[in-house]
Amino acid sequence: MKLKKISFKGVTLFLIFTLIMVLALSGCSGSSQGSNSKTIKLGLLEDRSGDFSLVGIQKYHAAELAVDQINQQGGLLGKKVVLDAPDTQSNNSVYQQMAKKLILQDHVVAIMGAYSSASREAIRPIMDQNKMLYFYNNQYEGGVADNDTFLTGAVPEQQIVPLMKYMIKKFGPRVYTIAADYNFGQISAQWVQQSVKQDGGKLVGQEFIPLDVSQFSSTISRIKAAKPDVLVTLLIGQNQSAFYEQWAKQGDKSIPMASSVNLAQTYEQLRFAPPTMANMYVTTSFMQELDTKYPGAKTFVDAFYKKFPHDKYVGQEAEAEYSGIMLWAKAVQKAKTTDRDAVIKALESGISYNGPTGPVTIDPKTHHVIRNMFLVNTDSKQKIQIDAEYKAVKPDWLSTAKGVDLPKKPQSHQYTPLGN
Amino acid sequence: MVQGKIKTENIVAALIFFFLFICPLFIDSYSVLNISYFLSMAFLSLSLTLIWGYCGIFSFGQAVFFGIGGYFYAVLTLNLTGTSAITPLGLLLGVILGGLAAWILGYFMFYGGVNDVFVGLITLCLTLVLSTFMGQTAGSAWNIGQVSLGGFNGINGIPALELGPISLSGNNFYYFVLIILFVIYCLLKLFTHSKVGAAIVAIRENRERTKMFGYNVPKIQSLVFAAGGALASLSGILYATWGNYITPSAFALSSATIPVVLVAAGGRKNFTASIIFTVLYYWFAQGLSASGSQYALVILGLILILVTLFVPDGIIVFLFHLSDRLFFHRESKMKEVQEEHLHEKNIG
Amino acid sequence: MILNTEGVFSGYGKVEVVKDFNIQINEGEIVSIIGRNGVGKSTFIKTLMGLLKTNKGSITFKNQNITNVKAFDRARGGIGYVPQGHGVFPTLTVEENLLMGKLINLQKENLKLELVYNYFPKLKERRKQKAGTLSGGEQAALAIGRALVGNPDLLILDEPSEGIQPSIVNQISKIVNQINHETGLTVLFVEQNMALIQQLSQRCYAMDKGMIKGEINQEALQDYDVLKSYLTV
Amino acid sequence: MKKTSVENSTNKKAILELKGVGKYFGGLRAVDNINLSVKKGDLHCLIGPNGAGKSTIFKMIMGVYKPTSGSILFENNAITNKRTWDRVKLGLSIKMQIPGVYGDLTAYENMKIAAQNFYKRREMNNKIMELFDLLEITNLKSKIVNNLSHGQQQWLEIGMALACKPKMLLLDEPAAGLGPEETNYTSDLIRKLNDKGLTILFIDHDMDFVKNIAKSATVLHLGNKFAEGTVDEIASNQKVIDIYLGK
Amino acid sequence: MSLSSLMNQFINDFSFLILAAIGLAVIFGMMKIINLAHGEFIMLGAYITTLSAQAGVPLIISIVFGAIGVGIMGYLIDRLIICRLYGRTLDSVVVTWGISMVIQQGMLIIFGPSLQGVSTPLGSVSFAGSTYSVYRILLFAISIGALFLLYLIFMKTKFGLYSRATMQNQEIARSMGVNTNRIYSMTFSIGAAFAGLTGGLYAPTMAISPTFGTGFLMQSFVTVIVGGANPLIGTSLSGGVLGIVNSILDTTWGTFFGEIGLLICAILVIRLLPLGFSGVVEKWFVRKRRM
Repeated sequence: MKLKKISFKGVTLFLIFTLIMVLALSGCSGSSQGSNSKTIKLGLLEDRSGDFSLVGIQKYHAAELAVDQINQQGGLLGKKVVLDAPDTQSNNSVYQQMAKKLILQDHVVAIMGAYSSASREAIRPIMDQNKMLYFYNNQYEGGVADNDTFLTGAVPEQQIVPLMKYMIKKFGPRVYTIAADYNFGQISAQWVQQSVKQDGGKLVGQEFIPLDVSQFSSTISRIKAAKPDVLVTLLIGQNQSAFYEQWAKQGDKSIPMASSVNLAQTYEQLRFAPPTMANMYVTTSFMQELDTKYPGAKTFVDAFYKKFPHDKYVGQEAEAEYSGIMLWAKAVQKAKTTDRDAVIKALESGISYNGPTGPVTIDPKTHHVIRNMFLVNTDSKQKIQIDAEYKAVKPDWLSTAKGVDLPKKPQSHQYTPLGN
Repeated sequence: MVQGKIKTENIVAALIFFFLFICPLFIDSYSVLNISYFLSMAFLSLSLTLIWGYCGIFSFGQAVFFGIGGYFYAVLTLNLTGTSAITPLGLLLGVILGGLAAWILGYFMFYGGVNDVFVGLITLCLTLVLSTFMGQTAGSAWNIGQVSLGGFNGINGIPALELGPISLSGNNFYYFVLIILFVIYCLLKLFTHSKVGAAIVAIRENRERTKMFGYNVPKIQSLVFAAGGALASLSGILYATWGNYITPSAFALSSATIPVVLVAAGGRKNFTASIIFTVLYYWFAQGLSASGSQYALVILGLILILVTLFVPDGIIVFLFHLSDRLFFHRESKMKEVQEEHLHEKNIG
Repeated sequence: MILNTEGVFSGYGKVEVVKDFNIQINEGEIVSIIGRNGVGKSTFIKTLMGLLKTNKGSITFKNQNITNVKAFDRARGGIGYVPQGHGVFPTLTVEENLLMGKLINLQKENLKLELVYNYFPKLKERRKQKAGTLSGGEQAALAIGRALVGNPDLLILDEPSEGIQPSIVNQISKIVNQINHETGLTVLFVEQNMALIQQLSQRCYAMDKGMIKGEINQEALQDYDVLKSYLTV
Repeated sequence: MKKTSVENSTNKKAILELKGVGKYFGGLRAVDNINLSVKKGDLHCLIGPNGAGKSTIFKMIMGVYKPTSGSILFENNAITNKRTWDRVKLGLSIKMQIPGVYGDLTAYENMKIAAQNFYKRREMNNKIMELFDLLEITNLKSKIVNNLSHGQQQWLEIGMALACKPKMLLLDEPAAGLGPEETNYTSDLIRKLNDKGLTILFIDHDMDFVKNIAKSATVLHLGNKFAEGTVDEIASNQKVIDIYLGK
Repeated sequence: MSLSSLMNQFINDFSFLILAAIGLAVIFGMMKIINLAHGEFIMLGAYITTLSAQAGVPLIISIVFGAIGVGIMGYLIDRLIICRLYGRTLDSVVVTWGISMVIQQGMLIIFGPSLQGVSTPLGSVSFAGSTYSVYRILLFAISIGALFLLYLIFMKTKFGLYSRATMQNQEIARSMGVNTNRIYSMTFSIGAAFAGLTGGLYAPTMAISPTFGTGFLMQSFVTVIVGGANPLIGTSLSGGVLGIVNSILDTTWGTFFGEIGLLICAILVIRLLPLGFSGVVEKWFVRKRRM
């Protein structure tokens, strides 16, 4: 009887253990060969589970689409491009481990990806140490100047600066900012502050909210007491999204909201029932609603949904990921090699490609991109209206204000408007 | 004490350390780097094994000391870069600071009669306080010396350890971590056979009774908790130097829970088991993550559930006992324990 | 015969405390098991109640083998139990404690709340009070009342005299006797208090070291020295 | 309170004194205003039925509970506010009612836990072996304690209490659950220890056992001191017999 | 800051704390199981509510579905897994952690990273110069109603009586004829149902995603810790006190201090009153009755 019990347990354990072994081994061996003569291995780090999977999965799918299209057109240098894409699980520690793995074990030729600024900062030093070409394809708070890094998403001078100019001109000078209390929020708020000053407005309030706060009554009364003409919301994540519903009920919906992250990135206009997100103004490089007006956007969106019919949205970051890969591919073709130095040189030649919403061009000095920007707003039914279009907006703050010229002065640093 | 008699454990420990010492000869540099990461995390599990497994103090707060170590090392060494010998000093001071912080917290709790699950709850709250606090330090107001705490993005570019002229990266770092681990493992083994070692087991088994053998129980608990804090801090520093990076996610709820889960599932009263399980877990979790499979977390979760249900004393410890029985025909205590569990279940 | 145990062995883990226990109780009897502290009386009672596993042997109650029946089903089958130290639920009110007895003996018409209040008027006075605030004697009354509420076929008392004053012990023994007379309730109790043993039991098993050392009839029970020899070795 | 002959008959110094000690748990009065004095070298017993408050008094002496009122003196020093371990270091040692041994460890390891605080490493082993010999359980020293019999665990715990260099030993029901031979052995042991000059205060409710060994006794009933005197006086006190047997 | 905005914040905080904690409090208080999957139970409630509302079921019934659905699931989880862990508080931490991983990732696999939300019903009212969302006021009322429901379940029903008795002494309860294992399963299920209710109630106010529950976790644990073992007295008291602390700190110094204040409060309470508010109240109650 006793022996039976033990052996039953033994069998259970054996099964568990064999399971572990088999899975771990298959997990490891599946991706352990390096780039060989027939394929080019491209690393991709995106969050397909955890907090950031909402955007991470979009970006992962956009990358798959880009690689598919490149391979359909004969690949690069006569070779097929293969994505090597671990799941980073919205965990910065996993980002680091996987970045090292992609570089040291899988020998990828370049790495794309990362959503949050924290994830990017977790892996950027690893890229620098290992001289790995890295593309951060995401809208962000701006200021990164790094020889090995190319940033294809929109930056504050493309988003916040035109947005604030427009808002102050249209609605009035009094601006109130609420922002998530972490790097993206803090730095973006600095940009708002600076723009308000330049455009002759007045910052009547600024508040930073910890990421796990979801009750906003006191914030709302403070906003209402300050009587702003424009409310800038730079809120992030699950908990803070509760703000909009509370604002819609307790706040003053006649005050327009402005943001650089909502709508185009996390598609609140579809996820929230109207009129929660009504009367919001956003500057963006891309969103799927643009397909009604821009044929390039329509082609991209159609291709995306053809490949991933169950997906719910194609937003700004998916386009940035797609464009990042396309720009890299073009640079590889130009350099005729995947060698890092040659590809960087090709990229720094001011390489350009025709993206879903018009040309996307690398700015050699800053490694950011020159691209068309759009200012959109939501009506009471949360339908998107296009208010303004800005052609070929330059990401020139680093080069003009901070004197950054990466080909001439190599460095690796993140600048902030009020810091150094 | 009793654990010292398990033959399999000693043989396995010897084999594993032997293997770890020679493996850089035949595995690639990435794997070496990777294993050194796993080994760095093993200190965190050791710290919990010491305080929970041996002394019965259940803590959710080892991540706090992990983070304190990492942040302290980062701030100190980044402020004094270029100063020679600053990195080993930073390591040493960081470990001491972690121990001190734990001692203060321990003093606050144990002398006030806080015990058992309440220690877990206090340390859980502390973890949350620190992660909330560190998360909002992105502003330029939060500089210590020249180093910005950096909010959620954390601190980057933390210098690697340097021992005189030798920079500890790659294989050097690996051997450095391995040697420390080996030394600490041996010290812990010796410690559990020492006077204090006997006392902490006595405290775990029966706190009130142990007082009546003249032991100042809160004092011993505080000291053991401090030792656990120092170990966790060491783990944090090694982690920070491994990735040159530390963030508030080191304090997050998930980071706080992982050591508890690892130690419980591996065998909480056994240092060897917790090292082995920690390395296996990280290796396995990384493999799943690298495979990009969306079932990774589901599989991991199921394994934790199954292990806890079927082998409550920890899977590695169970395997030790099983093998002891098979190969050394040693009567195992395990059997009785398990039967008692069955017993309780059958009634009622 | 209402209760019959044949060669019952039980204990905690590996330690066997009760060894080869055979007792028979007829309907309407009041039987006691006496013995010093630590001879295994309570262990046996817990085994009877199903709170401990019977390692060997069988227990028959009302002609049904209940050896493997779970504790709560034994209670529902008609065994009322007064645990050692009375075991009232301290933060429940007196009335709530009494209501807890409702599940005992589901077959019979039950919830004799008024009856219990008649026997123990103090409980009625205090029925809204938390049981933890009662005195030891009141707690004992409550524990017995709780077992009686469900109208059990067999009442088992584990050291009812523990920690209460002699006057209350007397009162309890009177009431139990009275109920036995009025309703024919079968009672089994374990005890080391000589007064209660003498007042209450009609028959008695003496227990030592987990085994039955002898059976004492009602006349022999009145012999102080015989009893004493079993209680104070 | 009745003056007892014990207090008059000896002029030895009191080693332990309880002055007006009381303990309430919530509303429950466990011990009520007890005065108790134990002389050096005494072998004194606390008796009384279950629930009389004996164990509560022991726990207050050891510092597990803090008295609600009154003070406790050991060798004329107030120890009421001292922590348990400090009392042990002053020379108070206890064997608990439920054996407080460490079941997963061997008997020797158990003894080591108790002894190592009071003896240097080299002396310790000798002392432990000496105690094992004294208790006649040397053959059990490497057994896991959970596998020992109840009696063996009781003796081991007495040995552990002795390993704390006690000036005074408290024994909570040393003979509970023991067979006749084991009980005899235990009473011999207690007498032997007392003959060596150790002050012992113990709890039991087995009158014969008490008569067999104790020199004097205090009877507790429902938290109050009911009687005090030599064992013979107590044993012949009809009121004591009444409450004790529940009349 | 004006009194009315303080009031407004308090109403929100109180209902959020109570609703976040109530399910956890039932499971921890009655069963001594630390349920790390609590957030996922809330998330499941939100999913069930949202999906059925989208299928055309009226919101209020969808919320009830959420509660019932999660309650049933809680019962199954208890029967399959938790019932083997009664009395093993710390093992329950590991197991519920595993359960939370499985549920969260499972929902991501099945439903993807987001779900379209439903709109918040009802409008808003102005009172004393402040605008109140009617739904928020309703949440406040429901949180009090949930406490009252808890009171009814545990103080006025047979099940409640048996479960309180089981909590105090399961052995004696068993020997009184109570099927304690069943009581435990029911209790776990009720705790889960309350979590599901919370998820359903907050579903219209937040974005729906598999990490929906993580936002409730910290507040729920702090409330339960401060409250102590008695789910009813503890949760209502600590919800009140923490709500006041948080809303005052929040309106005077800002949200960050409100947040930190909660946690500091919890640490102090464990150190000074390890049994939480309910422990103190129960002691005081016993003493008062005695006098």
